[in-house]
Amino acid sequence: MQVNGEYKPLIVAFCCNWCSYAGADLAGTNRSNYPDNVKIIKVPCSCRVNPMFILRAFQRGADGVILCGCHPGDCHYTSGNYYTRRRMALLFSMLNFLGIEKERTRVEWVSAAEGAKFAATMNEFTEAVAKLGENKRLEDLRCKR
Amino acid sequence: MQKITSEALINKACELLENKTVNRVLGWKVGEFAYDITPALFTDCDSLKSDFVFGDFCGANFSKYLVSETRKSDEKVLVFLKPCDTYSFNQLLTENRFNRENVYAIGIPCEGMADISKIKAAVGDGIVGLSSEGDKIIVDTLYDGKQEIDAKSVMAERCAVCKSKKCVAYDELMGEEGEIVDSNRFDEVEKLEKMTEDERYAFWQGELSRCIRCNACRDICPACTCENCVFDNPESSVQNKAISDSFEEKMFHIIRAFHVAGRCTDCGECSRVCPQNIPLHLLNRKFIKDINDFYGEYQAGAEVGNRAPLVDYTLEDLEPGEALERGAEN
Amino acid sequence: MRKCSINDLNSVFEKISQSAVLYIPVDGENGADYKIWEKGVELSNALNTNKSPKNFFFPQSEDLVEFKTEGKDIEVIDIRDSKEDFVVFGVRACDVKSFEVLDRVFLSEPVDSYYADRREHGVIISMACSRPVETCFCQTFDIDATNPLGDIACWKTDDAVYFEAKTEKGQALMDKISDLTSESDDKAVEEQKTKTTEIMKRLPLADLKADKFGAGKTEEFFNDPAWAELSQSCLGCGTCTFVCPTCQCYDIKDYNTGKGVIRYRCWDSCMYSDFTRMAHGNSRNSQLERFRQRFMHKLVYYPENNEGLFSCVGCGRCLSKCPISMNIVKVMKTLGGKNNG
Amino acid sequence: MQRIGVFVCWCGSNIAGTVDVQAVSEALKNEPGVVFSTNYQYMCSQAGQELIINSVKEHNLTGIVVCSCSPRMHEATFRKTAAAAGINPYMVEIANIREQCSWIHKDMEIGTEKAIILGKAAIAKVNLNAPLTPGESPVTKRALVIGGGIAGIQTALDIAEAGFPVDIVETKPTIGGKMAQIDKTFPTLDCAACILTPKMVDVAQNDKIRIFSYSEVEDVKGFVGNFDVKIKKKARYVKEDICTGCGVCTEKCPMKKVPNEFNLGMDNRRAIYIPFAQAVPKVATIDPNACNMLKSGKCGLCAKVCTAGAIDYTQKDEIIEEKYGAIVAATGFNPISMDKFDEYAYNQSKDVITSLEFERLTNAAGPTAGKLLRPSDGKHPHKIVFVQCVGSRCESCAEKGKEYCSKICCMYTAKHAMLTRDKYPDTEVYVFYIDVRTPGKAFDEFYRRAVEEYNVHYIKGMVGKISPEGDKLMVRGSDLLNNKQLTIDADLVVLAAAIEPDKSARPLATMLTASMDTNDFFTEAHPKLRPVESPTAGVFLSGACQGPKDIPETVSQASAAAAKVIGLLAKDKLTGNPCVAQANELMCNGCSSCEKVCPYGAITYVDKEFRMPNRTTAIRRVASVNPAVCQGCGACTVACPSGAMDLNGFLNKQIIAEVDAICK
Repeated sequence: MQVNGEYKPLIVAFCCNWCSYAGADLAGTNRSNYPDNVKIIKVPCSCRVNPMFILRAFQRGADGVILCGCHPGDCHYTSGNYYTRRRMALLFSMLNFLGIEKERTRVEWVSAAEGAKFAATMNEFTEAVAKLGENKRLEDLRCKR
Repeated sequence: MQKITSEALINKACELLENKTVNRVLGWKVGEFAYDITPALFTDCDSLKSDFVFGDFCGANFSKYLVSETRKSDEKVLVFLKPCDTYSFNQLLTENRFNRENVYAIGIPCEGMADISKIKAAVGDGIVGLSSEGDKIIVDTLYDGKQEIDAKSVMAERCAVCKSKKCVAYDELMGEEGEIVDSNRFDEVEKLEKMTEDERYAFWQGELSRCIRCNACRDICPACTCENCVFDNPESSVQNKAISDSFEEKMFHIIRAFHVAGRCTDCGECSRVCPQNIPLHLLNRKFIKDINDFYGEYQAGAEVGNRAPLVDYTLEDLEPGEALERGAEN
Repeated sequence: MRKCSINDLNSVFEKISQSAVLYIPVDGENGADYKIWEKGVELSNALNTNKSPKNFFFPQSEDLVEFKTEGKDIEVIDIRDSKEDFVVFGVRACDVKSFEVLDRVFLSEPVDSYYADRREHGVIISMACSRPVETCFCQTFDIDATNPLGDIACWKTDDAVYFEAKTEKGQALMDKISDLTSESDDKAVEEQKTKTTEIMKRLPLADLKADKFGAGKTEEFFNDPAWAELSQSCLGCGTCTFVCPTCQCYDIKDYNTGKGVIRYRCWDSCMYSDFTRMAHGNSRNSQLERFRQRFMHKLVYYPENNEGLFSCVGCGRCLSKCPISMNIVKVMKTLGGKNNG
Repeated sequence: MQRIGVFVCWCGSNIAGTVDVQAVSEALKNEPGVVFSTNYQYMCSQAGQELIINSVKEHNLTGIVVCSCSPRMHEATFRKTAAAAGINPYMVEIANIREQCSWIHKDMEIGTEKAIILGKAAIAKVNLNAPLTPGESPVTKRALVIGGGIAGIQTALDIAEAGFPVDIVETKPTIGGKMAQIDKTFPTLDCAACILTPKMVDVAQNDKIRIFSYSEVEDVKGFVGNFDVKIKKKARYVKEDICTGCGVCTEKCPMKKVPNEFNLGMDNRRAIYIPFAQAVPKVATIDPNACNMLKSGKCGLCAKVCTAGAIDYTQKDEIIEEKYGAIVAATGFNPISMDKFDEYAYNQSKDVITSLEFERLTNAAGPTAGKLLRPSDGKHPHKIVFVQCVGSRCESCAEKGKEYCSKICCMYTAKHAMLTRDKYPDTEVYVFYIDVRTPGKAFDEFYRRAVEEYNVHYIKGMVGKISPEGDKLMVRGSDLLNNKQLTIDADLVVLAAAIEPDKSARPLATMLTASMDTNDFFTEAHPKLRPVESPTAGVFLSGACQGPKDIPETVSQASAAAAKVIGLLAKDKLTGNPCVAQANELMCNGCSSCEKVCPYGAITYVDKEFRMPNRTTAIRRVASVNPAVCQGCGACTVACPSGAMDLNGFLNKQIIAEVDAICK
């Protein structure tokens, strides 16, 4: 996304309420820095994330989308993240098949105790997306004018 | 090319109408030219005899029509299903889309359908007659007279890579029982996988930018049987009617393919009907190939009641990151 | 009548493109479509393009106006992008006729200024047909494929292209290319016309007549039981309407970009289930009604309001594109009896 | 259109230190729907909450956005505040500008800018919020315990103790389960019967408890608080209420050669039998597969000798229907079959026995009246080899064994070894083991006593082969510590067979829509925090059906499950979480995708009649979510292609609005 004529990657992070959102809170409590490019949307479970939300984010100007959920086996709802895992494996593979850079999409399991991991993941992901440059392949020009 | 004749099917349909097993027949109806066959409902033997046809241009898959057709009456409708159609039939049953009791299904063998655009490309414009003789198709043209072409060379892509000659659902089978065949249907997908991201992007940009959003792919698709498609629903936040930005064609086709992932039987109707000749089936096939690679071989519609891969999981499934890495290795 | 050698055609294109954007039919992997001419782009020999040229005047999607909000203020911005001169080359007689059908809708009061803008900025160079195909039936609607209208009509033979200006706009353009063309008699053109007319007689739909249809026929056909059978397998997709050169229905929608709202219009299709949905519900609830509407409009309602002019031009696109091969020819033959509509 | 109030919290300097709160509240003023925006030092304080309440009243607010700390911290607080102000608590959204903004950014400009965006997202969401009301459902104050072993018994007793009626369903003719078959218990070595049978009697005498013995659960419908259960009471051909348990019939029955399952087939019982002396209910049962009268109508002796007239050869299976508020699964375990372990010669030699058989051999009420005698020749064994981990921790033998540790074998083997040495000091005892695992109170001390005081020979290594030679069993194994192979000529070999869930658990889980792991153990709602609850609301887990465990652990879990049940039954009404899924019937096509991904079985299908175009109707199958069962994960919403399934509180359009606001 262009901010004042400069490229500043915009990262949308979908975080499940029970693990990753709490992990993000912990990162805050620990004052672990991660870029302000990352904006978090809370969902009850990673399995609530519809592929349409991800495409929507790209359409509206996001440069990277990351999904965070409980570690497999630790889902608050027992199996939600297993569905997420399948859905996103297939969706991301499809996006890449269409030529969308694979570095723009990611799933990471972050527990409520992994504040440091949350921050590290966001640093790393933002950097990877920054390297790619602006999302041109899933953009909607109407949203950019 | 077809081994089973129109006459055999007409006689069977007449018999079932006369003995009241069924009260109507879903079949192919002759058109103006030899190739413009229309799906139609026949209710009497006379109209069957005059208008029913089965030949190399009868690609239409009737499974989806059963959703609305079985709602109309409690009496049975006769439907002719080619092997690939039977997979759609099973998948629709798995999803409770019609009442099996209201259908009398006859499985028929199929030797592969011809693609009229391939014929036109081969013989030029102005086709005024078409007939089959063994492995040959005789085309009568306005400008170059009668021409003989090899039927195989003009076979529809989906038939050239046919996955199964076996009817997996029927009340009655006509002709010989076929086999599930070894198909190289993923070759095209693999070719794309081997390209770079940039090349793939350019390829799909070229293909999808031709989309005119007529919805024919969706409306013909036997897996797309939503009462109200998200793309038609103003409440869904993603409704769109036309391609106002190139993003929307991607959104539409990605989401559509995702919605049918694990449910698509690879019948190929989407590509057949696309007025812009976009190879939409490659999107579905990519999902099928990934599902096979990631979660084990799965053929939608092979059996009624199978659990589709996207409503299932195992504890050991691969991570999305690994899926992307695998793609990168290609 | 002026002519240029076939070898000079690209020079003519180059000349035209100096003062306007020039679109010509170009072969692609899956048939021909209009593309902007530039050096190296070759004219297609295909009879017709996949998409009809109505796109040039009535694009599938067109931005009308934008609303921007700042705080609680709203600014309205005209964002039309139809100020550029352009030339469309190689339009067939049927498609040229389609502009007349569209003009009667968009240029009658109240004038559609977006359409009018594009019409004003566009020049049509038509191209006579010499190799019609089995799906052609323009003669049903009294269109002469060998003698098309447009701003300039042209005929292409094996070795030359003949031009004839039909309007002032056309003449103006002809003047621009006058140094690349020379005055010629019409012998070759007349020869081609005769030959093509002979071929037309051999087309499978050569005898199709529309006489039974037209103004005042609503009652005769509206309740015909055949509609049920004809519409039975219609999928309700928009293919026929979107490839049709004369279909002119559109929807107006707002798109919120987050920074403002773009109001745009886009093609709509009377075949779609939500086409006539209004606050009270839907006045056409079944595919039968929707299907009937489309063909009644082409064959009865439109002629009724436009001095008998049918809003079908017989281009045949729907015949080859309909997923279930249902089309206006089958409708005419069923309702009106074999061959005689 | 909403009337939204925005309340930006300073959190002292926690937020205000890195975020210009004034600028934030100013910037959010012009967002759609916002009619009021302010900031305050501590929004969660009494004064802050009053500020919110007063603003709601003053500006007729319909929605509230609080830009503050994490919703995990104070969402509940501000929802209460909203309720106090007279608006629906679910009209509140929190923008997390502390944990996810001020605390991670150091630059004021950056922090402020991000806080504004987060605020806009929350506003975008509230604009689409709708008041939500939690559903209520009544609670049937009766519990069902499935399984009458020590787990089921303890759970039932605890529930009854709290005053709630409870029914136990047990497939066997008596309750008691595995513990009734055990001789002594570790690490205290008190006799199992002595501590179990009083509890069984308590169950029998408790008027809050009904026992359906020789019965099975046939069908379960309904949901938490409201289960409808069908119980099949199998015909036992003895009138339960009349039989006095005197036992005369069991002595007179001429069918003497029926293998006695209570003693694991090591002796025989009659066709009419009482499993053991302390059985509860103490009622005879006729085995229809063995009884001549039932098979051929010839005999009838038991009826003749029964002075009470309790025998009824015409008895039929009976279906009992009952309503329950809670269901506890306590289906227990069984040792795995040794049939496939040819290397241990279990099927070749009678003197290779399982540990449970060993329990019966040493039990006073067992086939040998408590004397340790070899099953083959009744001689006293002088050399006994115990083999541990038979089928446990067996990654390579998944087709016959289990990958997991059966947990209890180390301790009971130490017990067996010690008791043998204690009673028969002339008997040499060897134990082959992979590891000795004794993490329990007084467990390791117990094991060390076996080694140190009783001189049990522990050999680290596995047994490769056991072959009967003459009247000896040649046990070939490896001694890893001394790095050698050895052969022991044993008189008796005892196999510590792995344990597995009872076979009845899988069909039961299906009925309960409770999930299971790949080993058919019930899955807990959360492995750490909700270990006695199944993910299906109202279904609880007690004992080894959830995973291998010993008696003290089983009893603790049983009581824990009871506590959960009591907590549930103590409520008159259940108030649900209103953020649950909801199906739009008009759009649903009944494809079942949502039902398949629902971990709670909250989705069912109903046939509904719909108006179709032109005055016709059609019956369609559509999804229906039970709000009392749905937990609101949202898995169904993505499985649904048409968007017919949506999640209250996290609607598709709400999340999309948040995305849009963030990506502006």
